[in-house]
Amino acid sequence: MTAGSTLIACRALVRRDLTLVWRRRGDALNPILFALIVVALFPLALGPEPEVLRRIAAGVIFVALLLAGLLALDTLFRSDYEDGSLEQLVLSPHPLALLLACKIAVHWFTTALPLIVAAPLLGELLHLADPVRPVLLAALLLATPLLSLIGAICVALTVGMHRSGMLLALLVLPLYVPVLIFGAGACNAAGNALPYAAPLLWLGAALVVALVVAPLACAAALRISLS
Amino acid sequence: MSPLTEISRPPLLEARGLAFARNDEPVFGPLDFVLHTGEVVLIEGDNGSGKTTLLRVLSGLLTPTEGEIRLHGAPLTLDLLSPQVALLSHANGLKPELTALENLRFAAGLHGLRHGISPPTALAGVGMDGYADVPTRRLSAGQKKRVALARVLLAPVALWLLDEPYANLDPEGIGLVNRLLENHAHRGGAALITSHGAYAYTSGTPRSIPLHARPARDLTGEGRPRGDGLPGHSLGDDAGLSPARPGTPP
Amino acid sequence: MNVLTYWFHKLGSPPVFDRLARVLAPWCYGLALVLGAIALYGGLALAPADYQQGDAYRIIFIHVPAAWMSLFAYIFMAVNAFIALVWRIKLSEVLAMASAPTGAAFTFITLVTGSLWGKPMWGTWWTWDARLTSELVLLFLYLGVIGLYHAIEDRRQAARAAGFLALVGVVNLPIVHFSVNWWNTLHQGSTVRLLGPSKIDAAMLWPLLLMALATHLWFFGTLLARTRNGLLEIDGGKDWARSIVLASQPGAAGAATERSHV
Amino acid sequence: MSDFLAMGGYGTYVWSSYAVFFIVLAIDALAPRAQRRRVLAELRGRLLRRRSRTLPTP
Repeated sequence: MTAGSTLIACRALVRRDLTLVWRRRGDALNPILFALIVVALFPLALGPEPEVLRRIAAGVIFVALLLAGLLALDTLFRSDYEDGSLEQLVLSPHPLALLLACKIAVHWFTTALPLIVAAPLLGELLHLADPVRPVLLAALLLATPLLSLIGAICVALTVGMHRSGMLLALLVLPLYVPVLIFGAGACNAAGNALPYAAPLLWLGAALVVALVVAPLACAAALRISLS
Repeated sequence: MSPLTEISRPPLLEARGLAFARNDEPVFGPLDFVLHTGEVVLIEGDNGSGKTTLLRVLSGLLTPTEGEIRLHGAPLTLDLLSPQVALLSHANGLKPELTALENLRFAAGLHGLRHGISPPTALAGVGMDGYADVPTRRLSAGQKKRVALARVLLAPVALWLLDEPYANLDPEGIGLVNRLLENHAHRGGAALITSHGAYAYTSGTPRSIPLHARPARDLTGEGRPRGDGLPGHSLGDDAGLSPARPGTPP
Repeated sequence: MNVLTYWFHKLGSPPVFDRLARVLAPWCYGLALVLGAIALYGGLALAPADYQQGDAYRIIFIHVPAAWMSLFAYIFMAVNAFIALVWRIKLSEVLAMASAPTGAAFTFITLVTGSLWGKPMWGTWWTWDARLTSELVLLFLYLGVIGLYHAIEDRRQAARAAGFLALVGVVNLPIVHFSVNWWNTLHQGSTVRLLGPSKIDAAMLWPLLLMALATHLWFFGTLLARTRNGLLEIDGGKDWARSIVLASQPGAAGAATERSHV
Repeated sequence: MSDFLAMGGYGTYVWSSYAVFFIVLAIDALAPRAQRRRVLAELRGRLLRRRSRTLPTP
């Protein structure tokens, strides 16, 4: 198999996954609605004082997006596993890790990116301070791909199970802890007029490592759970 | 199937002492058989006798517990195998939201394309030319099977592993499967197919590997010759049908 | 080298390991009990009270060994999971999964004793101290591994999947610790150092180290027992396992009946 | 002796810590025994099932 045909395979996969999302575009809005509702619950629980909300805004948005992403994770391999196209993917002559990286990229593009676009709106609901807004966006842009990549490994491990929702959360959330700490931490530092570059750089470094390692790990995990 | 032809060229597929167990419960094997180019072999067996598992092992999705698989005489690895086999399993690998043609185009992109065939001609080849733009979810089970067969037809591979290719098909469809298999065999390909035995492949040289529910004595190890795990104990011999066995004097 | 690989293979064979474990496990338990008793006497009776914390510090003699064990068990699990995934050694799969419950137990003990120590010292049951938070994440990692292992039906596939998760976790663990430390300095929370910079007295040190040794031995005792069960489970059809099963009587505990069969 | 039990006023915390330590570890050591009984019972059943299937066939 030549590099050219691998490129063709990746392009075919990306096109197919995008088409599928487009055909089910009604579902694409669900993560945003979920995040919106979660964010709306906090003023209801804590009271509407802008000062209180401003202090927790970045953290709440981060957690809401993380949970929305977690719910969306399940769709990454679920339908492919059920209709047998996942085993066709494994049996294809191209590097599985590369194909999975394409799948994860499409998944991030169609689930996480809309959430990031909606983040300023969520920030407005919680009176997010102005200087924090760009930092929040930067942190989300670095953190959400990391969450998708780490999550994909765990989804690959649970793909054969019928009811994996709670278990998936148990596997994924401990691994999400550092990403949450650095992402929300950068926002909090910006809110307190402290330097926030370091956590963002850490996120960036972790993202570079994960981009290389996570698809390989995901492929290995998938081979285990399909056996 | 004379011994001479076996020596002159390495078989396309060769299994030696192949066995698979799950939770220490044997699913099939140990099995010995060879498959040459131009052959279509039927794997016969009752429900639960491990036909599907055998095909998944041969496709490289599962690692055998014991024994080895050789492809053109070389020991199998997934990298070596995947460009050379096409698998049709129970889940037919079609996306319900995509049209028949879109599904085939994706398969062609993923697995490559056999020389002289294209997704539309493959669709016509399985008698589905009018359905190119119909979402697969609106097709009947038999029609989906035909589209899945078209996917197998597209792949530039010699070895077809078809799990229940006759299921859900009408008599005409059964004839179609037999025709596809025959053409593939003439092209120099080979196929292993499973069936309950209701609609067997009739043309060419029909040969079968019986895969009965394992006799219980093999499970406990009693009555089995010493040195378990060594290849050589073929289920085919028990049933009186003799799939070719390498290394056995004629 | 040849001798080494020979022994490696010999020990890796389930029947040999089973026989060895049957002999070793009681020794592990026994030694652990004796050493633990001496350590307790040293820690509770001989060691003087701390000039700052009074007698409350005596929780250290179980809290710190348990914390060490929680990490040790995880590393042990991850190393075995790695061996199992790379070389597909059956014994390593079983060893990795057998160390998870004990590791989780030690993590749980660490959290509870830490909390019981924190109440009189900090005036609160829980504080988001960097170490306690990392330990909590560690407990979740353990529970994830155990949960995944029990959610998959095929034992060997389950061991491989859960072992893979353990490996992902071991990469994650230092990052968690690092991030939690960073987060803690950012918030300047109620961090009170349990162990001040003051040097620990020798009369306090030896019971601590002895207890650590005892917990290691106890860990290996339960590990051997669990590994024997695991090997029996995945090797149930093999001759050696069959003879053990046949020798056991319904209702009787395994240990009593096996002795008749050697 | 009561001084020893009081632990300088921290008795509740110290002794409950030690109780948790011993109870959890005891459970952890007893669990494999129960597990062994379960595994043996299951394997015995499996063996019996196979044997009853084997007997009719020569």
